[in-house]
Amino acid sequence: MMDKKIKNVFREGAISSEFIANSIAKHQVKTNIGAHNIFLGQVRADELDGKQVEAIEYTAHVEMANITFHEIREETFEKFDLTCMHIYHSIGLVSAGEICLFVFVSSPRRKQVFKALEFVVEEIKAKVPIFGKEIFEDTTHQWKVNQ
Amino acid sequence: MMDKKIKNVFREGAISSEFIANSIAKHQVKTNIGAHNIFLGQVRADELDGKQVEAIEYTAHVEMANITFHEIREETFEKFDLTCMHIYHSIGLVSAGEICLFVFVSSPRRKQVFKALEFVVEEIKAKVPIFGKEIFEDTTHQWKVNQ
Amino acid sequence: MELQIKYYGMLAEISQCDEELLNFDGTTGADLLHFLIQKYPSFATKDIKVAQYNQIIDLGNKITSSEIALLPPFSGG
Amino acid sequence: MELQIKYYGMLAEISQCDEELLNFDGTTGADLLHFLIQKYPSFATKDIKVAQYNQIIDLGNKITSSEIALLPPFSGG
Repeated sequence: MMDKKIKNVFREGAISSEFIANSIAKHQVKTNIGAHNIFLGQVRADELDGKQVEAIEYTAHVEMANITFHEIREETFEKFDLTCMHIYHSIGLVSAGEICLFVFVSSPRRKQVFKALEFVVEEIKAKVPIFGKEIFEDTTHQWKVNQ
Repeated sequence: MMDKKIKNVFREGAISSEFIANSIAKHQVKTNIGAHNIFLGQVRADELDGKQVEAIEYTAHVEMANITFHEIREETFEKFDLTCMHIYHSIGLVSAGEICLFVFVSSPRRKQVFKALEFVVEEIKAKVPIFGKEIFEDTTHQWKVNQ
Repeated sequence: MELQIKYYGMLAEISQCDEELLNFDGTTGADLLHFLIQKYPSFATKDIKVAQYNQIIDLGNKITSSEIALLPPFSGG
Repeated sequence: MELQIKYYGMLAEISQCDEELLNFDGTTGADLLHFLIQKYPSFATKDIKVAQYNQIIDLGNKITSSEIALLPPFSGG
């Protein structure tokens, strides 16, 4: 996997359920796969001082982020017995209730996919330079910080 | 959750990617959710003595299976902080490459969903009376056994 | 007593029926298995669970329902 | 030397620009941060990472690239 080109992980705006369905359907020709595990990050309408989050606006150091996503992919393929892996992250505005992160791992057997998916998601949260601005209904905002 | 009616988890034939997309889309109104985790079981075209599995025919002790699915749901809701959970399993014929199991858990935060999903899938494999007959291209068959 | 026995998966393939009525004069799940192995000798090589009232019973437990399910190893998912 | 500094997220909000050219005569990442805090005092309260060549550097390390990224805490996903 070491010579693969750096892919662009970012998608403008929310990730639609049709996009996810299409991605699942494409794997039906890979009949050595027995287990898929999918993580979806959804924008929460958190409350702060009685105001609700309406959307998150994502920005990123795009070049560095794509390189970091690539490194996370390589490391995950080395650590776990996976058939394939796909990562998509939103950039720009994503409304509350919409999907902003889609991670998809597949393997012949189920044991590997759970650990692999959790590893990928934690790595993304910790290492990828993406910045979320939570926008409230009154157009004020606060900067999100991962825990 | 204790008074909920026993649901029918079974779906005739394969679970389509459109059905999965529809299920994801329905959760966009639940804006307290921050993380979804989805497991999909896919029928593998395993080889035995040079013959390939073309499909699995699932049968079940349907009444007992639905009760057991219900008990697994109850126990999972008690153990983990989940907003919702959905389980669908195929009955009848599912071809290689098609989806036969769809488990969907959602929570405000990500930490809970990974553990909850793995728990549910392992419980299903161990406790639910479902029986898979692997049918080869030459119409011979063997009975699948979970590991 | 008269029991309605339901067979699942590979067991139904061996018995060549999904269910049948049988007269059983034993007491426990183990007695029932022993009785059925006489009828279907290849049951002896299978890992079989006995269920009544939609629950698997320990083989030492008493058969109290008139409807019994015979379950081979599970393979859902 | 002349550095092109790129600001991200809340840091771009404070600097009110996405990037700017600055003359910097220090050596390390720590020197650079110290220099920028003089220009933007509220940077002092932020948890800032310095990156060059698309990699985060330890603050004790030398600035060797003419293009530097200033990164606030990550919040992807």
